[in-house]
Amino acid sequence: MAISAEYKDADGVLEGKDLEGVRRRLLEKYPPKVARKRDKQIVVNRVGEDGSVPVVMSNVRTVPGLISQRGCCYAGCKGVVLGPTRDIVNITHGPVGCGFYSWLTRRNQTDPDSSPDGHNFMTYCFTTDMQDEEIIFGGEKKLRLAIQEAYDNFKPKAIAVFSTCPVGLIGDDVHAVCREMKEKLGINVFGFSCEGYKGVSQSAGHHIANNGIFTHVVGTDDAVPEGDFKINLLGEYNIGGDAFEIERIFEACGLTLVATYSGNSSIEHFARSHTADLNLIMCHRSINYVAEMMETKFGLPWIKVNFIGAAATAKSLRKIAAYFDDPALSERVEAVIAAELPAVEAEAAAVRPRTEGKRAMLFVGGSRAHHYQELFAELGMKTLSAGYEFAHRDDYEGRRVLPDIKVDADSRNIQELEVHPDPERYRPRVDAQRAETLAAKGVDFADYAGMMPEMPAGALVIDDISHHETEKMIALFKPDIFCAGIKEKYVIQKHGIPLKQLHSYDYGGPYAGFKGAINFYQEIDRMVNSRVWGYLKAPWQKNPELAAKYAFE
Amino acid sequence: MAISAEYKDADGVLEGKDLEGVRRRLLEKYPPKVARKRDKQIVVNRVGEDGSVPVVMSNVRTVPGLISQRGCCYAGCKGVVLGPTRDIVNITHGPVGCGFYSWLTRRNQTDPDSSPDGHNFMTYCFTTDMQDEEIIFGGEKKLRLAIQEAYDNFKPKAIAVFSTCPVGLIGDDVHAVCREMKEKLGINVFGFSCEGYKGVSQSAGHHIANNGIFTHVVGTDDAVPEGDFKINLLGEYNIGGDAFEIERIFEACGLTLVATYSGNSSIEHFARSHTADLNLIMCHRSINYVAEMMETKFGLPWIKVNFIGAAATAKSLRKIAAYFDDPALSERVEAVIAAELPAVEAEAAAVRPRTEGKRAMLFVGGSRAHHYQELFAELGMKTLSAGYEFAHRDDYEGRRVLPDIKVDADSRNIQELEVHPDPERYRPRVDAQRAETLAAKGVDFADYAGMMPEMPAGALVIDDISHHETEKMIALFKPDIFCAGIKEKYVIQKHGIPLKQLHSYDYGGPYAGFKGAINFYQEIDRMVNSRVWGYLKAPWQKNPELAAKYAFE
Amino acid sequence: MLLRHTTADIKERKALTVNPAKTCQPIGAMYAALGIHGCLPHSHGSQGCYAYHRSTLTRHYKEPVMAATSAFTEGASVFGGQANLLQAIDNIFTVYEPEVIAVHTTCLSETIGDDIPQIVNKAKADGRIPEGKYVFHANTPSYVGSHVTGFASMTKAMVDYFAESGPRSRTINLIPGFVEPADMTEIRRLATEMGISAILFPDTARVLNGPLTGKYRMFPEGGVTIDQLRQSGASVGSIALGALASAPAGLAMDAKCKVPCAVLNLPIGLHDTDLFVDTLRRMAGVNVPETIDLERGQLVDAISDWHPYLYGKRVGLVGDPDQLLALSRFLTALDMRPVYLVTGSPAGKKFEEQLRETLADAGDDLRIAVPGDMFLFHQWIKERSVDLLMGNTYLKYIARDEDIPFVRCGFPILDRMGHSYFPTVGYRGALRLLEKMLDAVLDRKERDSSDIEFELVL
Amino acid sequence: MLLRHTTADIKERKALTVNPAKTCQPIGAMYAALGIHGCLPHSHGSQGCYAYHRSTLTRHYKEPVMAATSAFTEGASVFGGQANLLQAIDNIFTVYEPEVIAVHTTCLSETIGDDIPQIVNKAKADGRIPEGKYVFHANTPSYVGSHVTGFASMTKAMVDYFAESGPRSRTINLIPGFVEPADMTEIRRLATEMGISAILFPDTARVLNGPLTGKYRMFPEGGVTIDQLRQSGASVGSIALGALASAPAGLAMDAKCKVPCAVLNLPIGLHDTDLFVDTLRRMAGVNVPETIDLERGQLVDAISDWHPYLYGKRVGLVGDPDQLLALSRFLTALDMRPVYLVTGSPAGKKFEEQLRETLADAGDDLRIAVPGDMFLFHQWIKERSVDLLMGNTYLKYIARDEDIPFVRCGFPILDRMGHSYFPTVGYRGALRLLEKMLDAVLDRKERDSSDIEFELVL
Repeated sequence: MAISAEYKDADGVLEGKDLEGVRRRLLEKYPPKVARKRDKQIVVNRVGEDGSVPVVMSNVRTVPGLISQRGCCYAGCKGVVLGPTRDIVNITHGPVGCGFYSWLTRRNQTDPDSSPDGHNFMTYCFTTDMQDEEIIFGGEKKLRLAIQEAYDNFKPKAIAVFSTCPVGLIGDDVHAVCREMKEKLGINVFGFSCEGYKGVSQSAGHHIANNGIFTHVVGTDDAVPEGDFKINLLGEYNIGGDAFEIERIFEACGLTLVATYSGNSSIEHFARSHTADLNLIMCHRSINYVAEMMETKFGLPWIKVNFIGAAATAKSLRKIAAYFDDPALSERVEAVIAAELPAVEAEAAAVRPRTEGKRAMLFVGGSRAHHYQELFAELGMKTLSAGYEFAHRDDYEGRRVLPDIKVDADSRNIQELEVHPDPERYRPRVDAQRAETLAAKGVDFADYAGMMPEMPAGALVIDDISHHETEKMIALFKPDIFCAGIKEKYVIQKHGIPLKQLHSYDYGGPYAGFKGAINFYQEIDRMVNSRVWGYLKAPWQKNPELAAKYAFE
Repeated sequence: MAISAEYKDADGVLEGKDLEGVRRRLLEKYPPKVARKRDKQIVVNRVGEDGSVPVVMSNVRTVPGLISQRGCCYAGCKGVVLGPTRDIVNITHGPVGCGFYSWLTRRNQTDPDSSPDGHNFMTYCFTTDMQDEEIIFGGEKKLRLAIQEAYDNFKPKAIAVFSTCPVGLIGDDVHAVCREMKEKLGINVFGFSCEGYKGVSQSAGHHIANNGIFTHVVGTDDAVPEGDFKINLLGEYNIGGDAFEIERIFEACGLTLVATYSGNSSIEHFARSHTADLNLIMCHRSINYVAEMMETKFGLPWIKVNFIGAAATAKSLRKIAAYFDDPALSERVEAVIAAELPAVEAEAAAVRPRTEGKRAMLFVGGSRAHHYQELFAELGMKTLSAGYEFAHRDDYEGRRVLPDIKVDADSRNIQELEVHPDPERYRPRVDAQRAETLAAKGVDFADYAGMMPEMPAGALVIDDISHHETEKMIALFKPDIFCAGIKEKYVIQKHGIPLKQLHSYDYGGPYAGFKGAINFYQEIDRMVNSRVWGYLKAPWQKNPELAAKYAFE
Repeated sequence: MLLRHTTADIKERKALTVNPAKTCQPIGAMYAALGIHGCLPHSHGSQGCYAYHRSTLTRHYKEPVMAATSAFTEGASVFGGQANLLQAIDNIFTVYEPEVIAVHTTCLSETIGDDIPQIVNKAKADGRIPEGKYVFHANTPSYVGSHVTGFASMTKAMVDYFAESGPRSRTINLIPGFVEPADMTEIRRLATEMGISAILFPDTARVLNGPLTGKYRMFPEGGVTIDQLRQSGASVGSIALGALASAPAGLAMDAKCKVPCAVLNLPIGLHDTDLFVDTLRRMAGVNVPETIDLERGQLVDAISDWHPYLYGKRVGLVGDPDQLLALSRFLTALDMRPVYLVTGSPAGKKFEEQLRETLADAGDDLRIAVPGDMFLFHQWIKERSVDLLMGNTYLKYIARDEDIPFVRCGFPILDRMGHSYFPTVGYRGALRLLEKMLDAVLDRKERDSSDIEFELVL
Repeated sequence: MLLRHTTADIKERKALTVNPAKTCQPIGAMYAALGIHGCLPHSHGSQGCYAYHRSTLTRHYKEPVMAATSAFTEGASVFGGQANLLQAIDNIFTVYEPEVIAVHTTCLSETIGDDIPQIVNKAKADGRIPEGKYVFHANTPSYVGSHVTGFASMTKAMVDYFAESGPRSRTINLIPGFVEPADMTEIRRLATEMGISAILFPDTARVLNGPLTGKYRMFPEGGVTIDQLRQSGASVGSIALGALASAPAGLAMDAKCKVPCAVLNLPIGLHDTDLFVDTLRRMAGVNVPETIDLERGQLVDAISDWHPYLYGKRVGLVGDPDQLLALSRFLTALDMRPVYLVTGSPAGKKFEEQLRETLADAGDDLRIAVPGDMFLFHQWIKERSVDLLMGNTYLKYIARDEDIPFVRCGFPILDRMGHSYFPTVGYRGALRLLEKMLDAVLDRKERDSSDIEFELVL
């Protein structure tokens, strides 16, 4: 196969630079206290023979004033996890801004006509637009009325409420209001206490979202969908149509997708998702909580998959086939891979001469900074440095370090649900013996190896990178491409270096699956080879001397 | 009826001004020779008790350097008369410009799907794009090949060739080439020697076009269309859909339109137009030749009609009904008038308070300067001055002066075809006695009363108005609206006076018939009441003093 | 259909805002603060705020938008944000070295009741603010007003903190309002063309429409300097453009430094530009140069040329109050009919009266909601459509669903270029708006015309 | 279908031009002559010519276009037009009092062989030309070249008749080519911004984009004066923009007055504006000011921001040679692919080579016709369509039939506003072109996207 992850052959040193010197350059301007903290979040990768990697301090507070990429708890809860579900009326309870900013800005695509009722509220922004009188006298009354008005105007099957910063402070009992209105309206109404100040990043919001959806939705419908190989896809938000591409591949393979959390999703899918045979996790960070809880309550196992990159996609499909251990399925999966790969390989071969050896940096999210290294590798590009915006240590170092992670004060008050096996519906899909057999075949249940073991030694891992560190990294390495988000995009591009947004895909995509890989190759080719980066200097800046006046004769 | 032509009640004097003084102001700056000539083309209207009016010198050379509105012979032939026929490939033989300028610039609408073959070449410009080698060695060869290529590419049923200035000078025998190619291709191919320098205006081109179409097309198909009341409409070019509106009315009345010369026309209509019962002339100037020749050759009488203005439309319809003298037809015509007028009257009533008493000037064409006075009158507006761009004395003074018109050297060499009754197809539609009866009923065969008898005494009539005279008229009278063409439009508007284009209708229309009247009322309302004419001066121009600096405290 | 649940059936809503036509104060404050040279805006709240504001501003400007945050955690929310802000001030001056930090509050810090002046004073006392550098602030609770209020508050704070009385100079203060960087440049150009020396604040030109040179500058060339803000108290007069966005600063200047202030509409369109130029002229005691007469005359000429195509067109407008007022006046001057108008900002009765006065001739189907939301606006359209929509990018969902020509204007524009470089204020800006409206209307006319009616010349 | 007879079946044509991509010399000469202050263009031919030219120019500019004619009749065509021209000169100076009459010939007077200098001399001898006034001429046979040739010839005639050698001044001659009045203003502005005193000719700014003031001026404010033309012979150098439209005048200046001339592409797009500015800089020995660096940087910035949407787009272009060359260079710089190019002007082999060189990377489906016509161009499109069309208004028939996004540029534009006021030359002009192309491409993208793919942010 022509596509491989060549960066593993890298020399293990960041382009010959003194690695500690680089770290020093990133930290030297900080006040001592800040430098001490950041020191633990900036790590040179080493991979031990047992796959162990250095500790990366992560999921800790952002330093005030340092300018990080992070957003808030609300963004993780409403923006990331719940936002992509089309048929819930998501009401932001708070002043107008939070609802406004999270209105249609994440490119989660959805196909409402695939639901019988055709509901789609994703194009709408619902907010209680809290005014000062509610801050003073409380907002429950307004919330109650807002839920009623949402029901009267839209007749949804579910309404969710998201609290923003002041709500927690003024003490609105959102959950009580939701319970009351659920009773009154006879539809599912539930709330999320996802105030922006909770936790240290979006991550808190993911957890709260997971808890809420698990509590209020999962398992509320026991109808079992038809299909021999029933799976859920978790942590795939259908940015730019990624989920559609994955759905296409699943369908071709004969896999039945019960629910995606939460790209192209309907609340009804969640309700019966516990009836599936296997959970697949794409974005480990944002969704592993639901997977864990489903396993505990319903006996549904999960495996980590990755559909970013053609090789990764093929590998993930084979893992699924191995799990089901059905010759017909395996055959079909192999047939799909065989049918899809040639076009991908042809495109990679066409583009690679123009991308080979170029250098990337990735600072984004909780999984993309890892996954997209695959795609760059397929283009012959190496990743000099990477880091997550809101990940935890397990996302860097692998779930093996879970027992060692200390939960600090900021995360401690994010509720951990106590979940028990459902007396009626708990049904373990694999027994211990079979799990062992499967593990031997590479079906590593409930595991995520983390980003660092798959990165070369010497690569720099930076958690929650600051603007200052970003600037220094650019100055030190002048990478050929930088991956981050919209806030970073033009900062980087002012340097004459293209930035690929890996939240919004720069309004391109899909990049998942086989077709997505082709799209990505073409896009990276466009970006790193755009003529515009050669236009930065005017002729008179390149060549400022004045010719003799009569040079024109 | 609420609509009437009130200007006839005018006081007979141009707003109290000394009429000779006005004429003097127009002429005083001219060199004596020019002044003497223009003196005869600028006339104060007087209407004798017998309807006689003063002589207006017209259809004479434009003075070089004086800046007139006129175009050339080619424009009249190809641009005006032949251009609107959709299914002839009209090849301009000459350098590229003339074909280019007459390409789609006259807004003749056409409905190709009303012909079975759907041909429409009006969106195309065909030219031999003569180069210097053809000027030197002759262009016949290129023309011959061009006709062949036109045939090969487009397979039209007819090809017409139009000669521009140099063709006549270098002596290309266009007609011989056309005859030869007609023979060869087996389709109708015919030429027009309409070089730009012929005659003194577009008028020569109309005549040449009339001759050509009569010679090469009219009467070549004896199939008689079905219908009880068969008419041709002559001198209606379907600018902005005028002909469509008239067609609509005809159809409602039960009249069968055999051919329109030449709006929304097909060459096949011309070929059998001699089978109609009556010719109706809209634009007397451009088309009366064909009507005359058809009468002589086929016995088809003609009457002058006018569908500009609701009252005029009703009057013309009644004249047609009178001609056919059929009770059912008359009844239907009256029913149509009764059905259509209320909407027109309502619109006039709505608009009139905003247009009443406003003053217009019209300098355009060979019939519109007359016809549109009707519409202005229906708005309560008076026409201070009017004149034609390329008319002859009969258009001003009425056909009664035809015997007195002396043909000068410039017009003498525009061929007058010698036409005789067709031995087989001559069929007089009315005998002398019936003609007399009909005349008594107002069906005035072969007559046009001219513009001036219908204008108030004291109005100024100016033939072929110059830019200088236009300027003077504007300065002297500051009319509320001025009607002319695109070349004049912005000159007038720079004065802060709206100009209505009566060639292109400013891309509006239709203005003919009943619906057209409504359109026109609305358009004139818009124009004379547009807020923009009040914006000409800035506040600091109206009120230039500086306020004290502390007026803002 | 993108907004498939919207129907013409209007039910009264008192509590639920659907598809807001505004956003919150802090983003406006952040934008205004970026119009000071060497300034780092600072969001005193949880880090989601600044992330959202920076993202939205970046999507609109396609430029770096730098700001910092106090990054409240739950602890700070309970115990107050003083420690966070002090730490932030220290870190910012140490690491990023701005000339000035402009702190704005958020719903969170306002609900807690953090006392910013007190914290800043402490920072000063603690030596966290280097000599010659500044920290100033505006209170911008998200639950009051809108992004326009935030802009106005931060602009007023510039006066409150920095303007100093002094011997009258010949300078005029121009307070441009919540407009584009290109608009600020154009407002300045008009004054310069008249020979007037102006202090324009805030001034985001070259900050949010800067060049690509391969060299990133965290603090770009543009922006009003603190020195200029200080001197603004000695100016001959102030012109505050837009009652909502600029009047508070202009009136504060008057109150604080006795600099008289004229509050005008935004100079969008012929008449409001006339008023601006004429006010400038009278305030500065200068003549209007021919170059401006020419620009004006060209605009009037173009209006007269293209009048037939815009005449009588029914327009639906969503935007900020100052924009709505000026645009309504311009459209009315074009003989167009703005019939549905919505702003999300609670702009008050006086504003609504002015708007209704401006639109007195708009016809009997005039509907105005102050404040209203885009859902209501869309419902009006469902009832009876319009010929043209004007407003921010979110309107495109309505434009598509209802098949209505659409001109993007206002904030935010997230999906087209142009607003960063070409002004809509001034006579040139009015020409641009005219062109945009004509393109929209004529493209539609041509799309909808039959082959028979299709025209070469217009 | 508007052009229902056009098919992909291309048959060789040698004699028949269908849907020309050019028009005749005299209209170009008339346009150029309008760029002299106080000048009345005069068409020595039959009156149809000037009527057509005035009409076409008026439709494009929506402004008065004044000119006179010799109004040939059949007699004049046989016996020569001397009497007509003499009479015209007399009448024009008596009635309209221009400073100068610019006579251009037509196919008619050229075929006859009228000797204009001899006639003008006779007019002078007869005292028909008032003291201090001028009659000059250009030969512009319609059967040679195109409207561009006519423009070039009339511009060259300005040099031939008026330029005088003299002690070298510090002035630079700018010959802007067949561009819009707004472009001429922008070309001058760039020079002024650099502190360079320029004589720009012809200069139709304020002649063909004048104000509406209620006062009509037959000879508007704009235009190069005869005095300036006289002084142009003493300039430091000339920059002729466009080899077809401007080089003849520039080279004539060099030959006549030894003023060295640089012939450049039209300054459309980044690189050709760079070249223009750099040439100006070197010729005048000045530094490029930061204001121009900023404009340039903003353009580069916008290109980088919007690159994804234009990248790889296949474009069909119809236009004048100078425009085609500069536009091709600009589009290529944007990573777009101009694939079909037609000009009606017989611009010669060298031009075609330059064009092919510019488009060396355009891909293997490049088709160029010099000269060609729009029918052929349309046939190429029938065979394989493009993503974008650029050219004059006539292209809209193809755009509609083939459903292709369309950006109007070049001459004539008969159906939209904007070209009179907003330049397409210079960095600002390039931004405008960028915006126009993006609007066209993005509007189409959004029209064609499904509801699912429809995007808020781009």
